[in-house]
Amino acid sequence: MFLFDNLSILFLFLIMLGVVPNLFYSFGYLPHIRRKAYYLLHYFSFIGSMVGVVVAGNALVFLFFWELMSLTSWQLILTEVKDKSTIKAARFYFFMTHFGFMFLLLFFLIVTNGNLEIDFAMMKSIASDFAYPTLLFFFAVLGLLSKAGAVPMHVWLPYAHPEAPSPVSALMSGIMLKIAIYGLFRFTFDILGTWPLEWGILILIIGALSSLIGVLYALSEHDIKALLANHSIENIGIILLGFGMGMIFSSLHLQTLSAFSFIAALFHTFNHMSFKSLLFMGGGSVLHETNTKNMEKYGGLIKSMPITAFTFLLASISISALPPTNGFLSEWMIFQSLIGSSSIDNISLKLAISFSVFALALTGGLAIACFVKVFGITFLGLHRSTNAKHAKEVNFMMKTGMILMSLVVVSLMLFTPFYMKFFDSTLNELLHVSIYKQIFPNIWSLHSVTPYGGIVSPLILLVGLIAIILALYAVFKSLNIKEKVYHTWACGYNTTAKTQYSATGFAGPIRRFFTWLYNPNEHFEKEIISGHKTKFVDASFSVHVEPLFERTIYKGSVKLVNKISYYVYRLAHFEQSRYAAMIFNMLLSILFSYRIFVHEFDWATFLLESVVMLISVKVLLIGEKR
Amino acid sequence: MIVYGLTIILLIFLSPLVTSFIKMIKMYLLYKKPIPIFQGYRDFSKLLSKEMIISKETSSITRIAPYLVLSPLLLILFFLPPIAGGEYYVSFIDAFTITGLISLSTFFLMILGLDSASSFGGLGSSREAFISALVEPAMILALFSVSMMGNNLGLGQASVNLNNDFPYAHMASYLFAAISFFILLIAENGRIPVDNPETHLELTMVHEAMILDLSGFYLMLIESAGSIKFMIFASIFASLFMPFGLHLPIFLGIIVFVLKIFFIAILVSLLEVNTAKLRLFKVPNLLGIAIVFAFLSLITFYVLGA
Amino acid sequence: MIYLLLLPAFIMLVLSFWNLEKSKFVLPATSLLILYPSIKLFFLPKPYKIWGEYLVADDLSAYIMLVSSIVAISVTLAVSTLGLHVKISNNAYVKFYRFFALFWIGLTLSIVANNMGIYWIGLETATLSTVYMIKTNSTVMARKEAWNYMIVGAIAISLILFGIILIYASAKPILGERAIDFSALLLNAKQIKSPFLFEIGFAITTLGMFIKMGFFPMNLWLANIERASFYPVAALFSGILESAVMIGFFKFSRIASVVNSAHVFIFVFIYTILTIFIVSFLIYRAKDFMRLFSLSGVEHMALIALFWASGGVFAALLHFGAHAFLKPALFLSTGILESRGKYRIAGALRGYSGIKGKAFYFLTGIFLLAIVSAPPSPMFFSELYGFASMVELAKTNKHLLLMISAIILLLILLSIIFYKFIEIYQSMKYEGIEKKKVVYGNEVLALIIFAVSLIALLTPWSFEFLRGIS
Amino acid sequence: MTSLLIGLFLATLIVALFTMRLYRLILWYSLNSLTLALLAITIGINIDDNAMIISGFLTLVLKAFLIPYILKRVSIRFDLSRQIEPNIPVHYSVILVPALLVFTFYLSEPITNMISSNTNDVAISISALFLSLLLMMEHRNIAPKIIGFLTIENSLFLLGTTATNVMPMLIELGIFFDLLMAIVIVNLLFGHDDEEVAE
Repeated sequence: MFLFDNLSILFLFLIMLGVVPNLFYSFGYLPHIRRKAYYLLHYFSFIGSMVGVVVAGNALVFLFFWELMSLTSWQLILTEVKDKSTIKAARFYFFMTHFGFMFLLLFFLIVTNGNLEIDFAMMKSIASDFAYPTLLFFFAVLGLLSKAGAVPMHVWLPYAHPEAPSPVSALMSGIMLKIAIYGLFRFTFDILGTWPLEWGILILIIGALSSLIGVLYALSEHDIKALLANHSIENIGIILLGFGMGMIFSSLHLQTLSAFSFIAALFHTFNHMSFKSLLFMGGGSVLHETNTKNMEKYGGLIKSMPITAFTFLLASISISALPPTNGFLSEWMIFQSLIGSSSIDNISLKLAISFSVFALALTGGLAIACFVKVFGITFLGLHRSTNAKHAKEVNFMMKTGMILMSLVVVSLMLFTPFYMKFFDSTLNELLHVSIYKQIFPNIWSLHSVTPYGGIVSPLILLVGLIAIILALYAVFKSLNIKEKVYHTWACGYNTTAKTQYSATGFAGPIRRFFTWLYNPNEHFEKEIISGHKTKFVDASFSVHVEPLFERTIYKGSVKLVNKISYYVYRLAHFEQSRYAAMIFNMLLSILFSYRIFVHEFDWATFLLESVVMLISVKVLLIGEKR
Repeated sequence: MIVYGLTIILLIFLSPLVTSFIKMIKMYLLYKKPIPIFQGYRDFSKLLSKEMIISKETSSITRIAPYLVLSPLLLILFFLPPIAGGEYYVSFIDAFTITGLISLSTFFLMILGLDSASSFGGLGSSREAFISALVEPAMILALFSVSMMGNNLGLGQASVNLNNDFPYAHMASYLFAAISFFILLIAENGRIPVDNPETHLELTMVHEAMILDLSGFYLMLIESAGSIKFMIFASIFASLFMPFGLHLPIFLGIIVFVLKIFFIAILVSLLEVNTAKLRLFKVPNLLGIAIVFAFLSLITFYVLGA
Repeated sequence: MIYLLLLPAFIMLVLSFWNLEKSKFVLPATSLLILYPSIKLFFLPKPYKIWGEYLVADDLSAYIMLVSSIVAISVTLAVSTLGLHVKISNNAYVKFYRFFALFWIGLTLSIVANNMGIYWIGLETATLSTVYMIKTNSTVMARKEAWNYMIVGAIAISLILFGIILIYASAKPILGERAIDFSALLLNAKQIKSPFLFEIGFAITTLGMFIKMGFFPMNLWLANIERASFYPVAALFSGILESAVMIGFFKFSRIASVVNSAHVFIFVFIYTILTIFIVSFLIYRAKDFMRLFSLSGVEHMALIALFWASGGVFAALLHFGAHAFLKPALFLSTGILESRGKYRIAGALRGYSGIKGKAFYFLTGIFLLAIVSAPPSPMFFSELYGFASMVELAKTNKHLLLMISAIILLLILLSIIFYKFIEIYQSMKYEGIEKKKVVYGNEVLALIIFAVSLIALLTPWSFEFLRGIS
Repeated sequence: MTSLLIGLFLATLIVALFTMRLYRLILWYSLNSLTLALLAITIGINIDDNAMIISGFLTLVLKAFLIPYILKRVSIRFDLSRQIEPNIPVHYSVILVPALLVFTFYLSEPITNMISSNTNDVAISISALFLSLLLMMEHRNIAPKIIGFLTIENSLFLLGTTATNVMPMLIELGIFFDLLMAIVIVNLLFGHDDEEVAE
């Protein structure tokens, strides 16, 4: 019924880390929610269902809690319905998650022989003698990754997460996506067991694509929560990179390397949970103080809400993988595992890996740009709107939530060895190989297990940085320099909110560089002073980017359904008052087909009779054109 | 160990000298009256003694960021490949860490630009974000491929290995890496053709625009950060792409190293004199070349093994 | 026992000929008596001979009997305030009950029948009586649809008879007169001399039944009828009449799969896939509640047939029970929502206040979610197990990938329906404007009865019971 | 004798397909039932089966006289339109009916092979079923549709008698009962409106 092995406990721990600060935050947020009982009910059952999925010991329980998780999160998105967009987003989300559920269902039905109460070990034996294991794998991937939000099933994230109340979006992005990762671990190891090389490559490619696509669309966003949601896609991609490498290595029987990569994936899972929750909380507090999600309306908030600002800064540094933060460490590990594959000789694999190295590197650069944009535009400079002007620091509980979560981030940075031990024990259970001794000979430095691998020592880096800063500061103090405070120099004009850069402007160069991907539709109108081309009193410029996949896959399928349904509808209405004729033909065709397929079959009679059938349909059913 | 400390101090003190040396050569080539080579030290001392004007619009970031711009770079100095043979050096720090530290300082520089609500700051950091977003992957790829040629992901160890047995087998990818890294050296340190450190014209400014509102001590921090950054790139280039001279006795080795640095400086200044500043949206072409070469070198080494 | 079963109906029949004022309250009261015999029957040892070889109750029929009677009483409960929602004459009331009694007699006969002929007779009686129940709503549309129902129902019924005759003919050489008993046939199905004749007979019977349940090609037929008639009648349709047809299908297919299970499966599989294909896209386009629900009723019927044919007896029965409770509940609540025909989907559920209103709001929402098999609705489990049995079948036969892809197609179609229902649910709850609406106690009570019985369906005990039937 | 009667049965049915007037149609129906009744009685006498004979007489009374009479009453009372235009034009149905006969014979051939006794009769009764379906669908008005339904019943009865030498007595009675009920319902369906007016 229920299962408490290391993997489950690990993810329970993850949920715990994520939920405890979120509780504080959520209770701070509560006064602004109208349907409190509704909210709390669904909030807690959401958490409960996530726990349930993680500890589920058989298919029935797993599927039940999985669907419950979707249900409650969907209801939570609908907590505060402000406008149509919320409803649309919720619907879309629920449809997508149901779509994924469908494939999970198929997966389980195949591996359980229809008896849904059997445990994973027995499933493994059934799965191993199933004829098409790759089919199983595809079902699992489709089912889980549509929840995890990996390309191409990622489209719902930027809609669903922004519409949910902020604590919930923190939970969804921070933890729910990781539940899918848990599923990936559970299915690959406990049910599928062994896998060919290609599966790993598939996961690797999906990861690389997701990371790139996620960060690119994040850059083009102005809605702060949608931007963060896009970053979740990116980070899921990074996790999948690690996971894919792990699968590849283990299918090549390089156990230590594969364990290293899996540990990297787990570590990044934890890191992403921590800083993405923190970011969503920060974004939520900002949104909650300014009542707008549009970044162009923010600015200068660091003065009015310092705590939010600095926790947000910490999270942004961590998510942009800058040393010595935890985000940096996990990405470092993933890089090491990618580079460490130099001993392999398989050309497709090599190409895939070098592509993902490139993707990961590019992702890092773009992520930095993106978070400079978010932090700078949101918190620095002058406020760009009255909403931002009247913003205050959020209440105590929310502050506590954010601080606790930032403590989690810091702990992941400082107590890496401890976490590593945990991951290692989990991997030891799954892969039967323990590499803790190799990666942490001493608690100071983190060694890569790749041949001639590098070493990084977060603590030394941190200590060094702090020491140097202190030294410099001491110099500064010792010089006791006079200070004068005056306006920023703006070439003689006076500095106003209007003179600052906007988020759109900031992303401008990059958007222009990737315009082949975005093909953005730009709106630019200005009131020119009569005659002049260049002189104008007022101008406004706005850019909207519609993601590629949405344009192609999703809109396309909707069109298709509409078309089919239109024809079916016509057919159905055509039937009016022709019932007798229809039944008549039905009867004929049944007699006919039984005679043909059951009694005796030869092509000549078949053709002849089908012609007769068609005639009868024409004459009796369709009749003459009027 | 002592020599290790000394080399770091040497690098720190050398860095202003090199920057002003470049400037000097440029002015000489442009038939101007060259500045004295110690101009850099003078500027710093002047800035130290000056009073600071803090902008009203800025926040506490302005007081924090300058330190965080400088300190990662100072930290990198400790991890650089050895200057001369037979002494202590940090062998294990790899390309990703170093790039990360550089990005850390860039991150805070960009934030600093956005902090003072001036349009220049935003402009500068936007452009910087654009450039560094393209620079970082190229740098990671190039350094990784070189360090893999050196049979060790730790840069220091890799440079030593390169010294001991030069990878003639992988000459092609080595060359690609060298080219791309040199382009990065120019781009990241805001030299012509990517950026023009002299002018303060908003068409050309990238680096200068971000620090327009700083003065005194903070400005000094940023400026020194700039010169130290150049130093870092130069020395990495020197020890990875000119891998010789570690077998010489220490002091000779150090002299050779310094000569390498100055040689790179001369190269840069010649390039600066002979090219014009690129338009911002032409910059990607240059960086694109860098990325392509870095990627090529990785592929050629990694897939083809050439 | 047989008298006990039919007594309440006869009482109603007799009472309904005195058109007295009280009848409005007496009739529902008498209709409540229905429940007692079916409970009694449910707990009697099985198989229980009610009337010689003609009427024999086994677990299956007892289960369906119980379900139907629960549905019946809660519908009649709701009917007593029908007049407050729609315009209906007292006379029509009485007539309604008169024909309801007839309907019930026919239904009981057909459910507990062990004799194909009696089954048919009961079915026809029920059908004809419902024809008139449609007519109680005195609108032009209802008139037209009543005629439609008369015609199509008659054809369908006669097809069933046709099939029965063929089956009888095929089995008569070996069984003689007893060839008409289900049980006897089931025992001796293997010996049938001419299986082809039997299969044709089965196919035609099934065709008749499917037509009666509104499968392809009768796509909008049932929907229009239920649209036209009063909502309790629609509830009776989807809740009980179809179940009477369904049990026939169960019994016949049980025999047929002894003769040749592969053919039965293929036939049902193609037919239901076709139906669900059409229906899902119709649902995607549907714009009013009644049509929506009756279409989804058709879909569920198809699913039940499919599950049954693919060997998932438990799943089919669970789904059957869930459907039999959910659909009438939804029809009732829909009727209440669109009281006096003024309704639009957007914001339909808004504006209910007070205990009763809140309860109604809550229950309807739950039912809507339950119908798209969101856990913990019984539908969730039934679909789970049903698809499990289908996959099982797929694994055993040689066209595995074909079957799997068919199942995927099915799932995609279902998820289209799911999408539509979610849209409806959300727009009912969150869109539109808030208007004061009213709901009466007995209606809420009826809904509560449905909810309770749904929960009862989920208990391990009932799971055990359903697993016991096979 | 039986084959003659069956021929008559089919003939009356086919003629009914081409009639344009309501009363004529009713007449043909009653004749059709009459032949059916005679057929049942004769077969009953041949294989001296009382059940068969009884049901034959019932048919005679009910279908040949009572029901047509009621139908005529109804049609007069609610003055149904006596002009019934088949919406399948005659020049079609002239081709259609024989084609249909042949095709149904052909289709039901394996079925009839499997029934020991009087095979052609079975084939004919199956095709009669189809023909009466045709009768139902070629008319748009209600009255012919009802008659079509009744003829279906007839042909089913025929099938029952020929294929299985009559269903069990109980079943036959039940079928008759349902038929009566159907007629009552039809009557009510027509006659609902004036009650509404009365209230």
